[in-house]
Amino acid sequence: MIRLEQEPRPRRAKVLGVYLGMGVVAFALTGGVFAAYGVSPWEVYRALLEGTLGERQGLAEVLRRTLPLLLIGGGLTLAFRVGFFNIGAEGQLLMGAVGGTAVALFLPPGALSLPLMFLAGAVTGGLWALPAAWLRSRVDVNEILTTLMLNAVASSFVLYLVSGPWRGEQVQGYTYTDAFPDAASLPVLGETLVHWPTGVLGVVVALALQVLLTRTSLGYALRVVGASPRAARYAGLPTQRVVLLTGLLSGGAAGLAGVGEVAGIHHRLLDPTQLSLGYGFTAIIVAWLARGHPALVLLTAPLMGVILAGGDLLKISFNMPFRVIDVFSGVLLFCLISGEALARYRVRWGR
Amino acid sequence: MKSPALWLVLLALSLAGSARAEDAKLKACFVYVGPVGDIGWSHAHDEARKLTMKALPWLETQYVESVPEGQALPVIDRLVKGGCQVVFTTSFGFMDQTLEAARKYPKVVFAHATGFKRAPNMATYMADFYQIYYLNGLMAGALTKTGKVGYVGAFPIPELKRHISAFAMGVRAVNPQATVNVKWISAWVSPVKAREAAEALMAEGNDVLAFTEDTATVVQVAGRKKVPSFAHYSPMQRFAPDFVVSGQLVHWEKIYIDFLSKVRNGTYAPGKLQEVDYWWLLREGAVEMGGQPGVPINPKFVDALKKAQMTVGG
Amino acid sequence: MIDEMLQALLRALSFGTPLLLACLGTLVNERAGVVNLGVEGMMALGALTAFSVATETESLWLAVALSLVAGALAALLHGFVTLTLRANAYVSGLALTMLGLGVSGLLGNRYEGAILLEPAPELPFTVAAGVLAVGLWAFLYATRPGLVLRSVGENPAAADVLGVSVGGVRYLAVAFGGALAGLAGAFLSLAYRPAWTDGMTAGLGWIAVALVIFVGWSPLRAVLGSLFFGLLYYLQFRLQDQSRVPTELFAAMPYLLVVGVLALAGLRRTQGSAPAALGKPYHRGER
Amino acid sequence: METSPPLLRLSNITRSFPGVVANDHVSLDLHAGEVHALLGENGAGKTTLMNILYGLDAPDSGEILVDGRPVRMGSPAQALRRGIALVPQHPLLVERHTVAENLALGLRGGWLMTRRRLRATLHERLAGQPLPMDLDTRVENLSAGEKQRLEILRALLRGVRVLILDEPTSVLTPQEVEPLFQQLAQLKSQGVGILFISHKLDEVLAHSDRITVLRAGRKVGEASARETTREQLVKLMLGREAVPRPRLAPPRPGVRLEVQGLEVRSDRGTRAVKNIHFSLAPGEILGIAGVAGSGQHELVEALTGLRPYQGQVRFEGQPPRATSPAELFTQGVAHVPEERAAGTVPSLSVAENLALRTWNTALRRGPWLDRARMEREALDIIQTYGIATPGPRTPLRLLSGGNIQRAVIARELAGSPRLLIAVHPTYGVDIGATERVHRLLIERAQEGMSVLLVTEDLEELFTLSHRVAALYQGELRGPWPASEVDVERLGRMMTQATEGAA
Repeated sequence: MIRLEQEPRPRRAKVLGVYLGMGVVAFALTGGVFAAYGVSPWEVYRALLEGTLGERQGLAEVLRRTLPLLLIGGGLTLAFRVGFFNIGAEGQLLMGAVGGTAVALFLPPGALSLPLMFLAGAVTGGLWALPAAWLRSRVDVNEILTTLMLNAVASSFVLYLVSGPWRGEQVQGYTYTDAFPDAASLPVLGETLVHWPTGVLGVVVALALQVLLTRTSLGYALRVVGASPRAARYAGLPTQRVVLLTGLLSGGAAGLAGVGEVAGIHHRLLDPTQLSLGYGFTAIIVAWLARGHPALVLLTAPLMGVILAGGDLLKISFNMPFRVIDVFSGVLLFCLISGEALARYRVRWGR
Repeated sequence: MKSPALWLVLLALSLAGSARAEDAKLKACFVYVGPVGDIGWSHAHDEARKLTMKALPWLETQYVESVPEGQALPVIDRLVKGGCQVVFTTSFGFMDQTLEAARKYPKVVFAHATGFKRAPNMATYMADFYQIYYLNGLMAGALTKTGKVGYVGAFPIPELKRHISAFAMGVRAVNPQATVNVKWISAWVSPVKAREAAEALMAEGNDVLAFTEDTATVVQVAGRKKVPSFAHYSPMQRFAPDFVVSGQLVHWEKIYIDFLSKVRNGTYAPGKLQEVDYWWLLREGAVEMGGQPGVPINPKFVDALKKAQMTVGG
Repeated sequence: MIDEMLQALLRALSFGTPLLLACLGTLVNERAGVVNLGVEGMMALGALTAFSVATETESLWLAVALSLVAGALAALLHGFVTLTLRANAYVSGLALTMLGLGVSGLLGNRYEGAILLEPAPELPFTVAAGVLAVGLWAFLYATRPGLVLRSVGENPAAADVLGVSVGGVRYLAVAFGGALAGLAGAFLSLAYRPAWTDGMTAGLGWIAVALVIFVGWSPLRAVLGSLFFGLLYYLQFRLQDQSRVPTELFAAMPYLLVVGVLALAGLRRTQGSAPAALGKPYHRGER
Repeated sequence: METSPPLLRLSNITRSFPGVVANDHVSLDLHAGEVHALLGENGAGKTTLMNILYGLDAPDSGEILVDGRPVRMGSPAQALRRGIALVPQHPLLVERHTVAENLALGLRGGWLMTRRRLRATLHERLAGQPLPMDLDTRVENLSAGEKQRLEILRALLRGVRVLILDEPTSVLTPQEVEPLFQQLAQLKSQGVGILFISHKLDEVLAHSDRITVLRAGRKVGEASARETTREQLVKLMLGREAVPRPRLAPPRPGVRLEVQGLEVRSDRGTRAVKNIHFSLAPGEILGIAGVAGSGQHELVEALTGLRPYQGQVRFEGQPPRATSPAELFTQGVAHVPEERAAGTVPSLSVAENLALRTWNTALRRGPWLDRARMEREALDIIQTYGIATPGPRTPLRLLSGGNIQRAVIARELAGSPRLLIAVHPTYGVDIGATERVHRLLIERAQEGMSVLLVTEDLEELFTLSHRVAALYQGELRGPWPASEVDVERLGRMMTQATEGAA
C-alpha cells in the first residue's frame, strides 16, 4: 500500500532530483522498447546524442524542430497558467499558416511581406482559439474538447483551400498553393532549414510573455484567474476577458509558428498532415515542463527538439517505425507528470 | 595500440578494405512519405526495394519511412552523408526539395517519382495505371446492372483524376448510359471513411466498386454485400476472393532494377539525367492487371464477362 | 425511400456501436468522478490486441476477451498515475492517447495487410452495446453498487466515511471504462473493418468523450447520441455530391457538430448534470 | 482493577504533520452511555484525533482499544464494523441524491435496490425513529438541521455503539440545537457512547458528562462536567484569561447605506431575496442572521457587485456609481467573503494576496505592476494587523487558517472602507483570533465605518451589533435594536414561517 503525504514546501533539490529521476525512468522504459525492438538502447542513445548535439547538421535539425515549439510552447505555458487547457495549437498553427499564406499570395510582395505575414498569422491563429475561449469563459464548455475538435475543422479548411480556391496554377493539379514569392520566404542559416527569424520571434515571445505574467498588472490578473477563479470573481477581475485574451495570445503564438513553417520551410500552403508535424501536441509537453514560466520554454523547447530530431534519426539510422516517437513522448509525459506529483508528496510505504 | 606504425598499417588496411567494398557495392536510398507498414504506396515501393535487392547482388539499400513533405532535405542530407549514391524520393511533395538536394549534391544521382522537374543529376519516374484503369472500367461497365459504378477516391489530384477518367471511359465504352460516381474521403489511409463512403455508394445503387485508398476496406465491404470490386495497388483479392474482379498491381522494381543497372554501368551518371524520365506502363511490366499477381481476371468472373456483349468504341 | 432510410439506420447502428461502447465505458468512469481522455489510445490497443489474437489463435472469443483486458490494463496505468500518484488526469489522458497509438502502431506493424479468415459479425456487438446501455442504466439507478458508484462521483468524502473504498471504486470504474474502449476497438478490427491499420480508430475515441457530455452522463441517452453521430458520419458521404457544398465541410461536420452540441449544452446548462466531483482528485483528510 | 473495560480507549496517540505535532500523546476513555466532550480551540488537534479514531488517518504511535482489545482502524469501513460512526461538522451527504439514496449508502448487503424495495427496507429498519423528512427529497433542499439528523439516522442504521459528533451545533440555529441534544440523550440512555467535539463552552458544560481539553495537540485537562466551571475551562483552552471586548459606541447620525425593495435572483433563477428594506448609519453595525440558503448569500453578492439586482440601493445618498466589486471597493465598500477560499489565492504569495484590491489602482504604473510598492505595503499590513508569516513572499497556503482570515480582513480594512460587508468573519477561527477580529470591527465602527455583519453565530451577532435582523426565505425580519430582542426570538425568526413578522 502506497500512501502519499503532501509536502507543502518541497526542497528545490528534491524537485529537481525527482524530475531527473523520472527522466531516467523514461529513458529506461523507452530503452526497454528499443531492446525489444532488437537494438541496443546504449547504441541508440549514443547515436541520438551524437547525431543531434554532436554535429552541425544534427544541431541544425534540433534547432529547426525547436523553432515552432518555442512559439507554441510559450503560448501554451501562459494558457496553462491561466487554466485554459488549449490543446488546439495544432489547428491554430494551421490557421496561422493560412493567414500568412493569404498575405504571401494575395498582397504584392515587398519588404513588408514577412512582417505582415506574421501579423496575419498571429491574428488568424488567435481568432481560431477564440470560440473555445469564449465558450469556456461564457458557458463553461470544456476547452479541451472544443480546441481538439477545432483542430480537425482547421485541417479540413486547409484541405479545402489547397484543393479548392487556393490551388496553385503551377502545381499541375496537385493540392498545393503556388510557391511564395522570394520576399515572402524567410532567410535560413546556411544550407539548413533553420529559418532563424522565427527563432528570434520565439525567444522574444517567450520572454515577453514571462514579463507580461510576472511584471504587469495584466499578468497579475492572469495569475489570479488561473490560480483561483473564485477569488478572481470576488475581486471583480475581468475573468472572461482574461480567458479570451489567453486564447488570443496562445492561439496567436501558435499562428506565428504556422507562418514560420510555411514561410521558412514549405514556401506554400499544403496538405495539413504534411504542414504540421504534431508540433501543437509536442508543445503541450514543452509547456508542461515549463511549469507556468513562459521563459522556461527556452530550455524545454530545445529539449523536445532534441527528442524530435532524435526520432528522425532513429528512423534513418535504425530503420525504426515512426511510431517510436509517440511511444517516447507518451512515456516521457507519463513520467514527468508522475514526477511532478511525487515531488509535491512524500511517499510512505505501508500504513 | 602502442606503436604509431601499427596504427598506420591498420588504417591503410581498413581504407583499402572499405575502398574495395565501395567499389563493389552501390548504395541506393529510398525516401518514403508514408509508413511501410500499410499496404499502399510506400509499402509497394518498399516491396520493390526488397525485390531489387534480391535481383542486384551488388546493391545496398536504406530507407526512411513517414518522411513528411517539406522535411525531405534534412533526411537526404543524412542519407548522403551515410554514403548513399542514389536517392529515390517517392512522393510528389518531395519534388522541390529533391531538386534542391540535386543542386547541393551534384555527384549523387537522384530520381523523383511522380514529378515533372528534372536536373542533370535528377531523373523522374512513374509507373502508371491508366491503361489498366481503362481495362478495369470495361469490366466494371460489363458487370454493372444498375448502370452505376462507384468510386472511392482519396484526394482529387491529377493522378486520381487521370485514373478515374480512364476508368470511366472504360465503363462508358461498353455501357454508354452508365455513370461513375465518386466519393472523396480526403485521406490516403482511413478505413472508417472508406467504409462509410463505400456504404453510401452502395446505398445509392452502385453495384460495382473501385477505389483509391491504401487499405483493403472497400474490397472487404463490397465483398460482404456480394458486390464486385476492383483491388487497388496491392494484392487484395485474398480479402474477398469471390468478389474481387480484377485490379491494379505495381512493380516498381522493374524501374528500380533498370535504373540502378544503368547507374552501375555508367549509362546514368550525374550530368546525364536531364532527359531521363521513366513513364512505364503495362508494356514495360511496371504495372500489372489483376487483384493478385498472375491473375489478371478472377476466374469466377470470366464467364460473366464473356457473356456480356461488348462492343468497344461504339 | 424506405430502403434508403433503413440503410441509413443500419449505418447509424453499425458506426454507432463503437461510439456507444466507448461512450458507455467513459460514462461509467466519469460517473465515478474520473476523467480519462485516453479513450482513443485504449481503443487502438484494444483493436490491435483483438486483431492479433484473432489471427494468431483464430478464436474470436479469446480476441474479444483479451481486448477487454488490454483496454483495462491501459486504463489502470492511467488510474495508477492519476489516482495513486495524483498526477494531472487531463495530461495523463493525453499521454495515454500518445502511448496507445504509438505502441499499437509499433507492435501492429506485422499485422498490416494481414487477413482475418473469419471476421466477426457486427450484430452481436451492436446488441451487446444496446443491452449494456440498458443494463448500466438499471445498474446505476436500481442497485446498491450503482448507488455507490454514483455517490463516489458526486461526493467521494461522503462515500468514504461510510466505508466505501473510494480508490477501489474509482480503479474499478476506470478499468471498466478502459475495457469497453478496448471492446470498441475490437469491434473495429474484428467486425467493422476486419483488419489492422495503424491509426484506424480515426478519432472515434475523442468523439466518444464528447458524446458523454452531449448525452448528459445518461446511458440511455447515449444510445440516441451514438446513433445520431453514426448517422451524421454516414451522411457526410451519402450527401457528398448531392449539393454544391465542398466535401471538406462535410468532413469537418462531425467535429463542428461536437463543438456546436457542447456549446448548446453549455448554453442550456445541461452540463450541470456532470458528476459533482468529476475530475476532482479525492484524498482522505485533504478536503 | 476495572470490572469492564471502557467501550473505547485512546492511548498515547501521537500524530505529526510536516511542521506541527497535531496530537501529542493524547489518551482518553469513553464508556457506554457516556457523553464525553472534547474541547479545544481550532488547531488544538480535535479533528486529527477524530480522524484517527474513524480510520481516516493513522497515528504515528499509540493505540486504539475497543472493549479493551487493541484494534487497527485502517479505514472508515473498519470503524463502522466496530460500531463507530461519525457525524461530521459539515454533513458529508450527496447533495444531488435523495434522502433515501443517502441513507441507503450506509446500508449493508442486498445487491438489488429498486426505489420501492429501498423504501420498504428503510421504513423497517428505522421503525423506532420517526422519519423527519420525505425520503424522496433531494438533500440539497434540506436545512442544515435536517441534514444533520439524516447523518445521525444513517449512523443508527449501521447499529452504532460509539457516535462521534464534530462540532454538531456550529451550523444549527438555537431551535435546532435542542432536539439534537434530546436525541443524543435518548441514544445515551440506550448505552451508546457519545464523543462530542466542540469549542462552545456552554453547551459542553450543559450536555456532557466528562470533558477533555486539548491545547496545541496536548491533553491539558480532564474533568467531570459537574465539577468544573466555565472559567476553568477557558483558562485551560486558551492557556490564559479571556480579554474583555471594547464597548460599542453609538452610531453617528446620517445614512450610509439605504436599501429599498431589493430583489435578487439565485443561480437557479428563483427569487432568493424579496422586497428588502433597511438602512445603515455611519459607525453602525447591523447584524443579519440567517441559516444557509435563506438568501443571505445572494443579498451579500448583490450589495458587493457580484450579482445583478432589482430595487434601489443608495450608498451615501447616491446609487452606486459602479457595479463591479473592484470599483465598489474603490468607492469604499469592502467585503469579507463567506469562505476564505473565495477571497484568497492560496498559491500566490501573501503580498500578492494583499494586493487583490489594489493591483489595478494603487499598485499600477501604466501597464506595469509596482512590485516594490506591493511588498512594502504588504509588510505594512502584516505588521499593523499582526499576521504571522515568514514574509510577504511566502505562499499564502502555508499560513494557518486564522492568519489567512486575518489577512483577508486586514486587506479589506486597509483600504479604509466606509462600509464593510462581512460574512462569518470568525468562521473556523480560534477564540484568540476571534477576539482580535471582534476588537478590530468595533474599533473601526467607532471611527465611523459601517458594518453589515452576516452570520449564523447568534452569540457573535449580539455581541457586535447595534441592530439585528433575520433573513427567512429571502425576506428580512427586522431590524430591531439588539437590546429589544433576544437570541431565542431571533433564532425563531430565522427558522419559522409564522412567528414574529413584526
